[in-house]
Parts: sequence; C-alpha cells; structure tokens
Amino acid sequence: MSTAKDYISIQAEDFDLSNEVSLLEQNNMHDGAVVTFTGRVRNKNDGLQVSALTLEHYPGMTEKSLEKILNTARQRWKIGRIRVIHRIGKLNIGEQIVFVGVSSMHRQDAFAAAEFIMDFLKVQAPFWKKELTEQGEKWLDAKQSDQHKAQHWES
Amino acid sequence: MSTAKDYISIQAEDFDLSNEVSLLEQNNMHDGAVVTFTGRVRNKNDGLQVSALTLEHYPGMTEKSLEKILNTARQRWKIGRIRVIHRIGKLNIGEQIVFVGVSSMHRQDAFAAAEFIMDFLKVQAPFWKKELTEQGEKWLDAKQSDQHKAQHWES
Amino acid sequence: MIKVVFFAALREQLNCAELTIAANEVSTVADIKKQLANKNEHWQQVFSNGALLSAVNHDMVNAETQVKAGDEIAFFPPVTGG
Amino acid sequence: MIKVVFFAALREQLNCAELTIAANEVSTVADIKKQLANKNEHWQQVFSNGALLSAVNHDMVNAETQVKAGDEIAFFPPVTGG
Repeated sequence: MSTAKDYISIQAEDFDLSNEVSLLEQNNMHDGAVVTFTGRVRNKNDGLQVSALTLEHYPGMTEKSLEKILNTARQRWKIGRIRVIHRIGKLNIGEQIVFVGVSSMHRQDAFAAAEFIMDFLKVQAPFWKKELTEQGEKWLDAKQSDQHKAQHWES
Repeated sequence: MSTAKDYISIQAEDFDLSNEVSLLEQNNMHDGAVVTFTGRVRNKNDGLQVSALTLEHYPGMTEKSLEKILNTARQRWKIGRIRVIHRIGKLNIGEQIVFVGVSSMHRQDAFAAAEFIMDFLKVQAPFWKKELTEQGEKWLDAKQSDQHKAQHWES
Repeated sequence: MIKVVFFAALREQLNCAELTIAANEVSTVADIKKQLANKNEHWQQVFSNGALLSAVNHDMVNAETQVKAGDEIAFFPPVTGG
Repeated sequence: MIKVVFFAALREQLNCAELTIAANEVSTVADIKKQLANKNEHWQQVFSNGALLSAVNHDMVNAETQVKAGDEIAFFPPVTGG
C-alpha cells in the first residue's frame, strides 16, 4: 500500500540529497538500510555532445503512475519509507534529474525496491526528454534496453 | 583495477552523505548514475533492544580485503568511481556505520556494484560488532543469510 | 465530449496539445486514433507510428480500451524520463 | 618467528591479542592452530570452534595454507561488519 511513508514530488527545483535521506531516516530507528539512486544530466548521449535538456511530463498521470509503481514495490518487498523526486523543465549538464530513496530493515529489500522503482519509472512514468545537442534540439528515443530491464522483474 | 577513483576509509568519525556523493560527482560529467547505500545502527536486532554498538576491525587486512572486493566489482561492471567508508569504535542508535557509493554511466552497473560490494564486505571484511543490549554486551553472530547473499553472485 | 491530449514529440508534430471529440462517434481508443488519423494526410502519417502509447484517465491502456464521455485520452511517444 | 593475532570474541575468550611462535615448529595454518589448542584445556576448547576464520598476511586462507617466518597469522570469528 502506498502510505504517508511515500513521498512523490514532481518539481522544477533542485533537491538536496542529505535532506532527502534525513527524511527517510528521522524518527525511524528500525530501518538500518537506506539505498538511494540519483540520476544526473550527462554530457554525452548516443555519441552526441549534450549541453542541456528539457523535461516534459503529463501532470496527473505522472503521479498516478509513480504511485502504482510504489504500491507494487511495497507488495514485493518489506520497505520502510520511499521518496521519489523527478525534476521537470530545463536542466543543465551535471544537474540532478531524479532521486529515488528507500529505507528498509534489510539492505536487500532497499536495493531491489530502489532499482525496481527506477526501472519502471523509466518505462511507465510519462516524462519525455528533449536534448539540446551540438546538432540542435532532439527528443530522446526510448531505449529497448529499458523495456528489457523492466520485463526482467516479471520472471 | 582499483584506481585513484576508489576511496576506502576506515574511520571513527561520522561522514556526510552529500559530501561523499559530491566527491563521486565532481568533475565527472560522463557518469549519470549514482547509487548509495548507508547502513545505520538499528534499535533492535534478533528481537533484543540495542542501545549502542562497538565496532572492532583488523587494521591492514580491512583495507586489503575491501580493495579486493572493489577490484572484483570493477572487473564485473563498468563503474566510474567508488567510495567506501566504514566506521569503527562506539556507535549509538541511528548513527551511520557504513557507506558505499558508486557512480556509473548506466544505472544497472551502479546498483549491482553497490550491492555486490556490500554483500562481500559483510562476509569478507574483518569487522566485528559488539552490541550493548538490555541483556548486556554481546558479540554479534554472523548470519547464514549473509553467506547466501554473497554466494548468490557466483551463479 | 471526450478530451484528447498530446505530449512531447507527438504534440510538436501535430502542433496541437489538446482537442475534444464527440463521445457518440467513438467507443474505443482505436476509434479515436482512427478518427484523428483521418483528419488529413499529415495526421495520418503521424498516427501511423506504431510505437505511440495511449492512456485513459491517467492509466496506460491498449487500443481496445473502451472510452466514454468525460474521459481524458492521451497519446504520446514512449516515455524517456529518469 | 611467526606473529599470531586474535580478534573480537576470540581475543576476549583467550584474553590474548597477540603472541609469537617459532617458525620451525609449524608449516601450515592447521599446525599453528593445533599448537595453540595444545596450550591448555581452555585454549583447546576455544579452538574447537569450527567456525573460526584465519588469515595469512591479511588474506583469508584455509587450514592447509603454508606459513613461514615473518608471516602474520590471524584467527577470528566470522565477520559481522556493514
């Protein structure tokens, strides 16, 4: 079940990693493990030099799809708290795009859940990246490998 | 190969998560993914209330065993930078014990390597925990499940 | 009425973010897609892209999904967030 | 001489952190363990613990591993860090 322990934020603003992890840990003395994933804008993609990207999303559906993913994760693993932040708008190289943080009693659950959430966010949450490359603006193509990663969890 | 990109620290002092992640990310524009694991002192273990723990290690062997684990991880996955911090001495409830941070171009490598490093640290790095519980001081017993997690990577 | 919204590359290709269609003319997502494709040659070509995804009321669906008055239908390219 | 070190619960049980033994009396880790166990009944009992691990010069080893003068041999319980 998605509970008050889950926090999903779609925002233009940057976020602070320590701050997010504090919110997973504070008044939470039974979860010994915290796993985080942070994704940033890389300077290269598909061999092209990237200078920035713009993130568009589908308000309403984004939150709903993430809640579904978190609910599924909670059914599969024993998790304490989950925080997901995804930024939108224009982001420059090196800027943070996405954060997933999971606390749990045992590390295996936090590792699996964090990776699962990222894998499904990648193929189900309605975000789209447009890159500003040396050849101009270009919408990113979805990667087949991301589909495979998500399918991998079915087995 | 273990390179200057790897940083292993055995220390009594606490560490700051944001600071550690900054060191994985600064001047590193090609790694888009960072995965971190943080382990903290829980208030309960094996059903007993824990109030603090003391961590002992084997200086020299600790560093050598961690370097070997990091080398193996580098052979298995395409990783950017790795940072491992393990604290020693007396630690109270909620305090951070261990940090593993891995940067990579693709998230799958960072997730796998961080979990692999933790799984092998658990069974190969010479650290020992003594818990202060409601029943007095007690050396922790190693868990069979940790052996299984490490063996799982062989297959 | 049924509200239809478009996102990302698809919105740019169509030069349209949102439109409405009469609920009595369509019963499935596939019907809507067909009606949109029939607008003109350009839309026909854009909607011939088999990779396009669709959602009804914020849930990802397939072409056979039923639609009714008041629904919000979205069409968009495969997602690329994270 | 061979340096032998003990850690954690083992060190406490033996009430000993470190000792040295003559290199010419032993050729493997198992030999050292045997010699230590022969000290007295208490050490005998402590070293009867089959779960004890050993390291030579900071590398985890098994009982058949050869040892020589100048080596540092460690005995300790299964590790519990992380």
